[in-house]
Amino acid sequence: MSGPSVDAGKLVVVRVQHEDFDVGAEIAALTQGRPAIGGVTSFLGLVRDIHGDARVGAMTLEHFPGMTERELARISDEAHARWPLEATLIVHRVGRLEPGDRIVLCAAASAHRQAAFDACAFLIDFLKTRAPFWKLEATDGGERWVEARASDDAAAARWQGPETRS
Amino acid sequence: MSGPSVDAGKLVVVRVQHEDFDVGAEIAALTQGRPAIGGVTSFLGLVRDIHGDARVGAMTLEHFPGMTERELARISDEAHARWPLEATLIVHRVGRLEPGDRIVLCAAASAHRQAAFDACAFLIDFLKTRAPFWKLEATDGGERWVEARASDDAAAARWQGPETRS
Amino acid sequence: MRILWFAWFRTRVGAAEEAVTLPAEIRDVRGLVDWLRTRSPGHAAALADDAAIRVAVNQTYVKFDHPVTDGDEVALFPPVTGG
Amino acid sequence: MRILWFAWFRTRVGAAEEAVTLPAEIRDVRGLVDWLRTRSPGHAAALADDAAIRVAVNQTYVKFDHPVTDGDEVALFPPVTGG
Repeated sequence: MSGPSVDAGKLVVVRVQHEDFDVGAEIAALTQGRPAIGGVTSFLGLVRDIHGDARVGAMTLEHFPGMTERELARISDEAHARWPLEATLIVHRVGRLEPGDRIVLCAAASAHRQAAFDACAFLIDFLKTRAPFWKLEATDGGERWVEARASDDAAAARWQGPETRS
Repeated sequence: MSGPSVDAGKLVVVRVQHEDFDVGAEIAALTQGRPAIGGVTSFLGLVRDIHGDARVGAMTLEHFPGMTERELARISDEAHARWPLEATLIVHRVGRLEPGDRIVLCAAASAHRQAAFDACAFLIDFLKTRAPFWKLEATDGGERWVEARASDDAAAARWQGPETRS
Repeated sequence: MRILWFAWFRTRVGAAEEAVTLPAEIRDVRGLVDWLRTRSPGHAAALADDAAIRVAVNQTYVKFDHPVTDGDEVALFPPVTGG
Repeated sequence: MRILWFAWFRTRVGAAEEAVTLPAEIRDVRGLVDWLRTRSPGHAAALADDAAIRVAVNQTYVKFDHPVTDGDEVALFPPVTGG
């Protein structure tokens, strides 16, 4: 109950991996040793069994190794620049995934609830429009590349300032 | 890859407990058997070591057994009425907690990312202004009851419609 | 009538719960709060500021114009601070 | 110059990677895209719609007016769909 707070520094975690991840362990690692954190907002993306009007049996996630990690780090750094965050996390899987499988986890930890919510939404919105991942779906009608959605562009545009325009 | 989606029904989880919880296990239980879920937004609240200008050694959370669960269920039901959700979760701890300890987990699962984000923010905003919990903090200067914050009222007011005014 | 006190209302009143016999002329929460203030200095201190009083009748939030009867369970507490 | 293709650009072109010698008159991404379209019907199909083309030079997003030189690594791909 005395002495100064230990400042563990800002934490930025970015990973691209084939393996599944443990949501609880990822969030615990983010908050460990950072007692200034009051809240963590996270978004977990899962493979759905329906896309549009087609049933999805499985999907394969392709990415651009090297650039993906750079873009995810860039998005994370911008979140830290915009909000008072203690830690952020982006973990994204690649390879073959089935309905119900975890795809992505984004998390933002802050002393302040609203900053955590806004930053987490920012991370997933920008990941969806800027990080070089592509989904190939296996449906009843065969394989098809998922098309980008205008609603994702609109979601990212909410946050758009001069520094994020490409 | 064929046959209709199994509709597991809407899931509403509300719990008040002394014990800690496992964030990953809670979210996995929420999504299990619900392949229409595309995303889960969650908020994890933690005990901070600083409140205002005082160091917090520990806190004790008191509540109104019975009414607490009713209010949490009411808030959850209203989230389901407002957004297309597959599942919601509120787990809140009571009793003695220390800095870094988990206090509360809110989660909303939906086919749609924006609904999950909005509903999760709604759950925590309303929990903070309506669920009968009170925090007694032990600080360097002794014990003190935490005061309600105008910013929490303002956050809840964002969602205010006729049906949520008390 | 059963009265429940929580948080610092409880510590000022000095009890978590009281059984009271409601005077016949008290018909609503407004009247109940005014009457409870007269029971002790602790009650008066807990209920000093109308704006800081939350009331639940039978575990449901109500306003000051809500009717009360002797069979009700009435909980009085300050603004909540969970989450 | 090293050209990388991803997603359905890769399947239409029929290769994940190509090594090309950049004609001296090509100075920017705009010129490169127009020239790549002439290499095969698959290339033309992949690059049919300017609005659907994303370009990264040395792993950084660029616009069509960005300069290119023979030493660059240029990646061409459709709008991303991760998350």
